[in-house]
Amino acid sequence: MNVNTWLEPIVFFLFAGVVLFSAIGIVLTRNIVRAALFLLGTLGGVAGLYFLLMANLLAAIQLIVYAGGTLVLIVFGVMLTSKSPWVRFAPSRSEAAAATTIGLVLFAALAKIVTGIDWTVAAHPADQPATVRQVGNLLLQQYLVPFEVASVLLLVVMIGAAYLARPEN
Amino acid sequence: MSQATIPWIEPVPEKRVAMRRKALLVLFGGGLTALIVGCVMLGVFRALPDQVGTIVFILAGVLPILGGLGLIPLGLLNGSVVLTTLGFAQIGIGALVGGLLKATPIDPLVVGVLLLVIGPIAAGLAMLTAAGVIVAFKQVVQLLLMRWTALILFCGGIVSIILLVWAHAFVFRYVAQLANDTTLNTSATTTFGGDLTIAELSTRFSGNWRPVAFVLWPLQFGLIRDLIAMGGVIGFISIIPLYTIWWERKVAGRIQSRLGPMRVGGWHGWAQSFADGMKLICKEDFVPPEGDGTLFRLAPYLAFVPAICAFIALPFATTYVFRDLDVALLFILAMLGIEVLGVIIAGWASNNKWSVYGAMREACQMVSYEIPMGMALLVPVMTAGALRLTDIAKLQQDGFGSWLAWNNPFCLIAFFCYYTASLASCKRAPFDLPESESELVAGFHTEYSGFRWSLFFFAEYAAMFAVSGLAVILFLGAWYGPLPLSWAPAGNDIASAVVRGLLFDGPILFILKCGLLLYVQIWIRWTLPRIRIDQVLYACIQVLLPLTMLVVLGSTFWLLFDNSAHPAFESFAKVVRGLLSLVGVVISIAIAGFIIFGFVNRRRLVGTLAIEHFPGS
Amino acid sequence: MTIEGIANLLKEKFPDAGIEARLESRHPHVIVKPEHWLTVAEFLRNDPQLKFDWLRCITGVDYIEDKQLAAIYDFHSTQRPAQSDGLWSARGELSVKVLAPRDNPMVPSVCHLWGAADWHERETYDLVGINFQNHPDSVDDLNGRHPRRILCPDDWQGHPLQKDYEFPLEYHGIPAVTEFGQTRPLHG
Amino acid sequence: MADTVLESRPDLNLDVVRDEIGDVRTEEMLVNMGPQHPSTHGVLRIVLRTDGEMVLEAVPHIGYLHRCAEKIGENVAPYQYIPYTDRMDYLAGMNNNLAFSLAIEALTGLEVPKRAQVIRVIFAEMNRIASHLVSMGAYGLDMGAFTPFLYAFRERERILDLFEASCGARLTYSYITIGGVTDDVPERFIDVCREYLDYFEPKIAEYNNLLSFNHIFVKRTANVGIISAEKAINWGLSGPSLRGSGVKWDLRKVHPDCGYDEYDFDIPVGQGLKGQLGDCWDRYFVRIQEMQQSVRIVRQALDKLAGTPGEYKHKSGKSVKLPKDEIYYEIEGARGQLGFFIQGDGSQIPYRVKARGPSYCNLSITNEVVKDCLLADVPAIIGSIDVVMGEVDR
Amino acid sequence: MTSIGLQHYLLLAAALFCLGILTMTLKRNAIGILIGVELILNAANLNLVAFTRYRTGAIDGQIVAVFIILLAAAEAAIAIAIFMNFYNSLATIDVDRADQLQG
Repeated sequence: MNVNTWLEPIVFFLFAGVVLFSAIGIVLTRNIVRAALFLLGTLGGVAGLYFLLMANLLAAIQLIVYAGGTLVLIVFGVMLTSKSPWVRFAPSRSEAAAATTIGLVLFAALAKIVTGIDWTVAAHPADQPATVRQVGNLLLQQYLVPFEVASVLLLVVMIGAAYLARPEN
Repeated sequence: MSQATIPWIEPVPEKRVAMRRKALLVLFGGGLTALIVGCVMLGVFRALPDQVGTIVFILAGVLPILGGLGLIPLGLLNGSVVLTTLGFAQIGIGALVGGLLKATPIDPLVVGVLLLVIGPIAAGLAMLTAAGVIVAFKQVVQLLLMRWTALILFCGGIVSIILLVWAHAFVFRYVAQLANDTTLNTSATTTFGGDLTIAELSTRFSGNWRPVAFVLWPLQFGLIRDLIAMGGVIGFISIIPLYTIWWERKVAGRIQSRLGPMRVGGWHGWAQSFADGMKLICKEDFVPPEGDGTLFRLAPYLAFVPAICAFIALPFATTYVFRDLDVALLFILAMLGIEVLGVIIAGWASNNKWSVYGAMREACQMVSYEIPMGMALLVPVMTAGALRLTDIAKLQQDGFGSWLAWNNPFCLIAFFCYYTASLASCKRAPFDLPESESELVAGFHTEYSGFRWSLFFFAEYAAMFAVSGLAVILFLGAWYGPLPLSWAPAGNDIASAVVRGLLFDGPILFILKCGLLLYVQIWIRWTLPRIRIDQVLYACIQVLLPLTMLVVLGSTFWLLFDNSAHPAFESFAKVVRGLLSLVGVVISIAIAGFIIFGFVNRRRLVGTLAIEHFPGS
Repeated sequence: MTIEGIANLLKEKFPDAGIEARLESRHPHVIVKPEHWLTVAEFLRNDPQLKFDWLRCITGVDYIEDKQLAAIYDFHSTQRPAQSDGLWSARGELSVKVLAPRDNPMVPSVCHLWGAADWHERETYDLVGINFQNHPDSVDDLNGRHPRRILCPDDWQGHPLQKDYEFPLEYHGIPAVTEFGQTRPLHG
Repeated sequence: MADTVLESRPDLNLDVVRDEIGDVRTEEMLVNMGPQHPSTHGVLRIVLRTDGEMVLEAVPHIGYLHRCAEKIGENVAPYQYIPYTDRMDYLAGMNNNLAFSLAIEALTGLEVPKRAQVIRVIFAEMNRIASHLVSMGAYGLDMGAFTPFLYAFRERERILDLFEASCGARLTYSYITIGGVTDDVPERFIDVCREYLDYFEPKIAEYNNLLSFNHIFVKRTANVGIISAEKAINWGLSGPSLRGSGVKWDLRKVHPDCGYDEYDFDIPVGQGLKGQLGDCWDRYFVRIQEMQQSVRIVRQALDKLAGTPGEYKHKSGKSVKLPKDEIYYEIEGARGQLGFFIQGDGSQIPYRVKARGPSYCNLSITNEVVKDCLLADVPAIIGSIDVVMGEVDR
Repeated sequence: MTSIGLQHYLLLAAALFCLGILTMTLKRNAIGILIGVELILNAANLNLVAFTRYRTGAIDGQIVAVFIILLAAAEAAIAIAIFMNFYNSLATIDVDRADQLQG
């Protein structure tokens, strides 16, 4: 039982706590700029979990693309479209209650399913992080077609977004 | 000589004397008692080695609980919150230590020595030195202001840092080697999973060296070693901004034919940054009323923490790296990417028209310059074939010619593209739009003052160092000297280690090269005017991006052909590599000559008339 | 073109306008009545022979003895270089004095002819009080339509450089202190 | 603001709301630049109506430095008024004094001794160099280049030393008075001045490499704030701002006084080297070339000074009587044509004194030039016109 | 200390998923909905990576996760572009306001 057997649970619960706290923060907060910041907390927490799950490359990609790119995009969107920073979009009482009950019911159902099935877990989970070379080879051999399609899709999205957002003067 | 003033000295003289006397009383009293307790315990442990367990249990477990029980009513009586919390804390510690001793097979000697001998002695010494400084306050200041203090502090600091780093590496290696040395490894394992108990460790040391075992024992845990290493890294990172700010002001002064800071702290104002730091800490903590308070306070940390995290994956030498990640390069780029958020939130939360302008411009610039920076970094990664920075550095071992910058022409162009893009992504030199005083008063950090403002500065200078560190590792032969490593003396005695460390391969070379690139950034900042925002974006989208794409394309073709399958192209590539390294040599000699020429006739260049005044004026 | 030539040219061009010329003074000038000033100005600007294109300065002077406010215009007429050393030469200098009665000083504005006139007219109105009609940057308030003030605050009363100007001892609650409480400088 | 409108009146259909809020997409902003703004030279306030980065309209507000110089002129004898002329264009005090003294001498017909005229030319041209140095340094500062500012002030320091040695002051000299100069030049003045000129001449080439031909500086100033020759004359521009638009007009050549015709120097004019004729870069570069010409003039004047002994001041300068006449006299100041209108009424005190500051007219063109340019270009344009507020507000 | 099994990750992902749905339903601000979508995608990614580690040796799950991140970026770009148009024409991005069908 070497040192990181007792260290891993602590770190896992730490990151899970960060993720859940920021997710609940997003739900509760009214100010949209704060919601965007809580999203940063979730993305960071999930990236930490990827490191724990031996997926280093994915964690780095998540940080660059998601936290560095998409989140900046969302914050830009927030700033350009909200006239005053204190935009209050308070949902009415009844809607909130209904939504939370549905959420809890859904969570209970999922939890039951997850704990019910005994996943045939591999003998010993992988303890070496997937190296960049492995991911690279796989990406360009088995997954070559989706790789090319994804690049085409990105091109289309870029042109579409530019066209949609241009001012009409 | 300059008067050393400490800003927060209590103005009223009588109060100051009283405060000083009270502080002296507390420090001397506490120091002496702690020292006595430590020595008595040491004597007791040596006198009755067998009852050690009970003594430790009583002293470390029961005594604090009794003390706590005594303190709580006292605190409640005269309503002092500190005393009550102290009381509860003591009870807590007592219960914890008692429980630990009882439940787990912890070696009582370990707890006893750590808690009751080493702890008090260390605390006593600390308090006594503090008291000494207060008593001899005047002499300390005089000492600081002597002519040679700066030099001694400077050289002493560097030598001690090198020794410290080397010693900690040696000790860590020794303990790690001990940990998996089977002869010592008996079945008894301590609670925290460490497989070496003090007893086994102490067999290694004879007689009176046994306390060393106690010190080494905690080092066997990876977590403790990481914490110490992280302390070292953060220490180094906090030195960089202080030093670079001072250096920038001196270089700017020299460029503008003036002297720069000369007065604070004696020789060439070396303590100017410390003084600024103290001043900033004492500044009023202003938060704009309508702005979003929490976001306003959070923004500097959003900018500062990523800049520090980038240093986790940045190696200073093959062994001196905190975490040698497989995706080190991507991780550093990610951290520099997140800094943008801190800036945007700062601009948004200070609720002022100008800072929103600055934040928007800043965000566009940093986000758009990340793409060419990433593309330019692709080229050396492709030639080296790995993302792990230490592997890339290994490729550049054999001398000046092997540096990646001269590997192929595309690498050279990529180096310059990367350097310009990195200038923009750290908001430096011609791209420092946000702080362009002429239009926006101070960009996104207009409303910030005091410590928060200096956090932004720390982030900027740390990012500057990280970015130039990347440039050095990927293009300029990381921590290897211009001479190939094969010529280095191989022995591991002190002399050859020092020679190898200085000339061939070691963190000092890396820091020197980073210093050179930092100098270039500073040099550019103080000579070039600022670019307009539309020119900045034009330069990025229509010039730098297509250029970097072409360079990546070119280098892929170059790599495709530059292998044994095409001997003709390979020989041509060798020739090109030779030529490029020749270009590199010429450039460096030119720079060296330029510097020497500038230094030799530094008076003539400026013109003698500038020095002596015209009589009567 | 010498100053007499210009004066005679103006006299025959505008016989009924009663243009007088003061040639003997060190600052030879032509005196024009406010009613004809607009037509004379256009003539001075556009006539191929004169072409005074550079309005150097408009000075306002308060002749209190003969109850008149004068606006003195100084012109240059620049001549393109004759290809020799590229130096522009001055074809002629002229100054015109427009005298307006003190009680209702109305002078037509020439901003549409010379851009420079804009700020000069505003300053002359502000300090001396000559009201330039239909000035592009004019404003309506209790003393009628007049060019906006340029140096003094917009709600300032009176025109400082007039000889009978009383220095206000209080402005928006700010007390003014003058020597021996005098509100007008003792002359000479 | 938009949402509260919607909240409060849910029944409204959206088209009505849209017009009420106006063009939502790009809300125009009234941006206030100055009066305490780092890039407006002195106390100038400009209200800019901007749409995003584009400037739609600029309204300069002046009068913050108004010190009633003209009202005082009507109560003070001419030789007492000299110190007030210093404070008008505080960067070129000597030229102001020269303009006022020449106007009074033209009005009263006073004869100025030859030596005084040569000394006046030397000090006027040296002050022009100092003023152009400050404008070059400040313009570099506007563009973000910090270093030329300090080089300029290092060179200017030497000129101020020379002025201090001869008249005791560094900024407000009151050295040139009616009838000549207040005091003769100190004995070693001529060779120290020559030594300075030999030291200063190569420095101008250094500034060109550092700032004028710097690619970024050219990119920021070429083709920005273009003023055509006709427009410049129409708006009454003068000095380097006019010559930058290609009009080769300088009062020292057109209407030479106090001996300017005896020196040979030429008039630098904007040629549109880096961009269109009449852009900010041309106006800036004309000033740099003018410094070289001024050095030539001072060198010739120094040689002439060595050879002209005699009085440095007309005896009855103080008690001169103003005839019952008026005069409008202009000379070529550092920033343009600086003119004085003086109306005498027979007594010693003038009836009316009016100063025509060149910056006053040069500044009036800002609204014309700044229309639909970028926010970052506004300081570039104002810097190239080189405005001193003391002269604008008087 | 119990060692971390697959269940822990799946439970966390489920919780994240439900919170994502909650944000989408509760937020009236269009960008709030977009943030909800991001949460759901993160939950899915987490499941994928957890399975790669605990069950199979192959790392296909991580490749799919990369693709999901890529698509999320593209989707966010398009969404923001649409909101810009939405904002420019209707002066607000309150989703309930967009109740007419024409132009």
